[in-house]
Amino acid sequence: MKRFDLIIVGAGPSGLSAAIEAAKRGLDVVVFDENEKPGGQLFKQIHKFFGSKEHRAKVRGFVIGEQLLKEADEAGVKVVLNATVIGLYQDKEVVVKIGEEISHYKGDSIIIATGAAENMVTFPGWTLPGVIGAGAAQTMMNLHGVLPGKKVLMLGSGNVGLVVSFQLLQCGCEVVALVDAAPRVGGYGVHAAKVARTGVPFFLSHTIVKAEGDEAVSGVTIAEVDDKFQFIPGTEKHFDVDTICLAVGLSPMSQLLKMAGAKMEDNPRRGGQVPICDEYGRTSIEGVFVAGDVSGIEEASSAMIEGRMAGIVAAEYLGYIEKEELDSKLKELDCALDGLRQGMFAPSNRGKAIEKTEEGIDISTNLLKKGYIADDEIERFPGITHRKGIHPVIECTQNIPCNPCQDACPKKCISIGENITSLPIVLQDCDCINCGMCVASCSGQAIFLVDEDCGDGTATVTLPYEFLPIPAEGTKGIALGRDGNKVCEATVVSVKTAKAFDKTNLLTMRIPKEYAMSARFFKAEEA
Amino acid sequence: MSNTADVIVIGGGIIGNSCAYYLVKRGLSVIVLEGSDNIGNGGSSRNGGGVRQSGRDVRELPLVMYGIKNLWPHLSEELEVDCEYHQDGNLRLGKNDKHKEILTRLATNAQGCGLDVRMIDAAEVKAINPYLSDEVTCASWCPTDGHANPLTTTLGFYKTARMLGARFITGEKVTELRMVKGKVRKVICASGDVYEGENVIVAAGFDSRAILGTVGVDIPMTRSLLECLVTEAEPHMFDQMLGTAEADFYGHQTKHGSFVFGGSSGFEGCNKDNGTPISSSKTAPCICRGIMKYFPDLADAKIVRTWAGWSDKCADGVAVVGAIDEVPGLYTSCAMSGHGFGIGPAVGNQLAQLIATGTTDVDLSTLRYDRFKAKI
Amino acid sequence: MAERIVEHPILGVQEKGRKVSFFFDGKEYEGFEGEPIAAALKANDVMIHRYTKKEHKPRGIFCAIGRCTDCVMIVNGVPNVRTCITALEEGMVVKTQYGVSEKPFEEQ
Amino acid sequence: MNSVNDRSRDIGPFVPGPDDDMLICRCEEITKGEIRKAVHEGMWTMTEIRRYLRTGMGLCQGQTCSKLVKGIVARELGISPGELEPATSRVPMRPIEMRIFANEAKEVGDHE
Repeated sequence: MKRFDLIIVGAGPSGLSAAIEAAKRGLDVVVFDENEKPGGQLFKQIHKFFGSKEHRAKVRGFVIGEQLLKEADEAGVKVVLNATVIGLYQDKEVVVKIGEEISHYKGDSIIIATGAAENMVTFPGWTLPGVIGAGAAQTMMNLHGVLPGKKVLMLGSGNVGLVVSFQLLQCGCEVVALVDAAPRVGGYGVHAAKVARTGVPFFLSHTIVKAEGDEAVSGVTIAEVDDKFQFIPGTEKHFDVDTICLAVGLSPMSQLLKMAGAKMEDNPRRGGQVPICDEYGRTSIEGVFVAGDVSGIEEASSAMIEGRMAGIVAAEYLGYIEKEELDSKLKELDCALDGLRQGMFAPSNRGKAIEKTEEGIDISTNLLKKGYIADDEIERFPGITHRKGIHPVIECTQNIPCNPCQDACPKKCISIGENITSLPIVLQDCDCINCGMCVASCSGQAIFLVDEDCGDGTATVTLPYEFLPIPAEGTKGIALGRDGNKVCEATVVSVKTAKAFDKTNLLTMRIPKEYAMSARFFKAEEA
Repeated sequence: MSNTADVIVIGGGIIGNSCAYYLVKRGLSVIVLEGSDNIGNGGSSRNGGGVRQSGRDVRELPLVMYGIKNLWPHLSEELEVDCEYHQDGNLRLGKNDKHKEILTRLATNAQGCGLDVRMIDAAEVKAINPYLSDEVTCASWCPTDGHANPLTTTLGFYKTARMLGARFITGEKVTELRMVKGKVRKVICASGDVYEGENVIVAAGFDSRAILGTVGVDIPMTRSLLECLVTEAEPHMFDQMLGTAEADFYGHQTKHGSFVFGGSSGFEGCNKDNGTPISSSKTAPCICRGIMKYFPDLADAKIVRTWAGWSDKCADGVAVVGAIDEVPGLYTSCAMSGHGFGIGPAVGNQLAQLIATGTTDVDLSTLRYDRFKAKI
Repeated sequence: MAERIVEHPILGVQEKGRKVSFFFDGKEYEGFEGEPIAAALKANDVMIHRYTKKEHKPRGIFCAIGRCTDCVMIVNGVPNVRTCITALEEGMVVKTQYGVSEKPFEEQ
Repeated sequence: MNSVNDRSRDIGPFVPGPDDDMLICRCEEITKGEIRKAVHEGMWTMTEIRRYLRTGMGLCQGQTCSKLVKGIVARELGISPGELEPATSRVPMRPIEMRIFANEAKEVGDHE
């Protein structure tokens, strides 16, 4: 039977990262993935990642996927696609369906990196065609180039629901509402804000009463729920939609491990049924490791670090490296992982209602309840400054581990400081040259360049714009506030694109100066 | 709640559950102790679902015939669970002269017991089941055989017995029997719990050997890990139960539409598991190849699940059922040798009758525990 | 009419395979070779892939990655084909699945 | 897990609920009411529910509904879902045609 030093199941962010680290240390590594394309969910993730440089921050998910594949290839990793692992048998035997046959392989070590599957919720009509998982929407639009629907209601305000809503908007779909039974937005405020300012209404403490339609979805009714998640009569709201998207969390896809006899536990903090393992992915079966979402739901950024850890642990297990190298490398990766696991959304804060930022500032309640920061809340955050001339306005109001803005400014106007989760501030002696790098590099699309008073009664606001068509200079339209409502008329001054912006166009609009601190989005039609 | 009952049943499989059901129906109090977390966790949920008489050893034939005549036909109604019992015959298939010889011998023996079973040729096989390949040259045909759903049947006995007052405790692994004043009395568990009964039935599959050993009774048996696979639901094709002369392939199409097939890779006796019965990497492909030889049309059918289950095999291939004379109050039904499901209801029914009345409708003497004699 | 995304603000113009024709319930449609059958159907506004066995209810795409098996159809005569992960080929014959059959329930 | 579980413990009577007709297992079309009722008929483990009702035994093998079923069973038993052992995972992880499962690669090795 063909033997490999390391067999990895799943060519997503963690699997590929593990493969790279192991292969670099001399292991003969094969990665099996059931999909036609490698990269797992990375290729559906078209937004820029958060974090710092070592986490590949401000790089778009699919680009990270391409980078990982290239690195894997250079390291000599075999990635076998359309290869469905149908079973993990005793004695570390993997049976794989490849094409029209099955093959048996032995792994001296095995890393399971199968990721996660979407959770589902039930409501009358949830089986109708047109009710789809958020992952399905992503797959259809970002991999297959087909619109999942025209008018979509999104259920779920976690990062998946927010990110996919934005992706739907980018494809030209109408998102009629973003709904969540929880009383607070679950995902990053910046993700919510960029959806809300396009005009998508958020309905927190609401859920779906029923999907309507005979043969396919034609509408949906939602209603408010009380603190016991019971519907409050009389609060029903109806929307005509053709698609209902469900983004209600993920569960680890750990069946292969259970099959193999690994000790499992049901751990709600990790998202469900997971193998019992140590912090580096060692399971109860000698030589079988796990990495990524299969051992606990987190972000792709942490999955990549977990993957690297597992790859190195496997290398040491098989004697390719010494214990000293293992320990020093793991120490380094521990730091990187700790960096990601801080801030308001850290795994340790899951389920806690954080009211204040680390700086002691009250968190915007509107952001949590409606998806946007109210005009009377914005001024208290340190990224908001007023001065003469063009300057950055940073609407980053929650502590998340992310710092590309700090490095983006060639004039060093922006500072985050020691702690990566601190809210960015604009330094007092800022000498902004209007280059726009901060706007383009903010993964949360939360930085604006504002000239509050151009001297002629107008102001200009430069905002990140990732939509098509790109409006021409002089296009008249309306400026929307953070809440997505019209605040005033606006004219496009310019739309800058540059390779360094990586597809985040910088749209500058001219507006009456009294709206300089409230206008945050431009809409061409309905002028 | 009291840990004492008229009868303590050890083992929550088809045998234990049917014993419990027929015992409570007769008004006896029953406690069933199941070592695993699930009712019906052993061979009861891991078999091909055959309810057949043909191909059986003549020693167990009367008991299974009794069940098929008196119990199976109205079991679904009685248990208020769809046991999916089909009595559409059993084809035991042969491909060569050797097979024909085996089948003919089995058929002749069974005819001696009054069973309607006969040898048929390839043409008649095809007439009964047109999907079979030309490799099949002969078969034995028993029209009163059939198949049922082992899962719902086992759980149906459990459900109804429980409803009638039988007490079931899962996760209660029995380690020892103890005699009190010359009779079996105490049942001691790994948890430390102790149960007491006037009578004890040991129906715990292979584990029965160790349990019976604690009162000095030994049943010569081994165990082997048998494997099955299930397809996706397919359009309806046929209703017969199928087997082969060498017993290396068996199965049927279920009411749901899926096919359940079991088969042999030749390694059953030495397969190992990892704590739960787990299929080996060799067997399913082998079963698939076997099936396609018999049913070329099923090549595109998709396998959705495979499973494995331990089977307790008696040294002489026939179950041990009945009272153990040296240990008053002790009864067993074990070493079922892969035949436990179809015969299960009859075993429960007759053991209940034996305990309640001291008599049985079927003579169980051929299945006695003390029948084993050395070769020479 | 569901649309194909011609140009995406981030992904640009996505490359597609060769245009091929296929049959859905007897009618000829166009799609791109190699894309999932489900994507081609969706682009042609087909929402219903099958009707369930017990309740005869319509089902369509749900997970789009081959797990949920809701999108199965009869493809080239084979039932239960997961159309979201099966590549479209020239001339493919795709049919609505009723239970596990291509025959509508009233004909079964 | 193998913890002693007395199946005669009183879990209260079966009370019909307004959403009992909600479909839970999409493949086998099993409703919430059927699952709840089965619990009251003694099916207290995920494995027993599965064997009794066929939830999670369809084409997707429980990938969609198992978490939902678990929640319903736990609630009915008055325990936390974490206390319920999921049903065993079995080969194959995805449906596989018999002719392919039967076709073991002769030359086991590279697939480049």
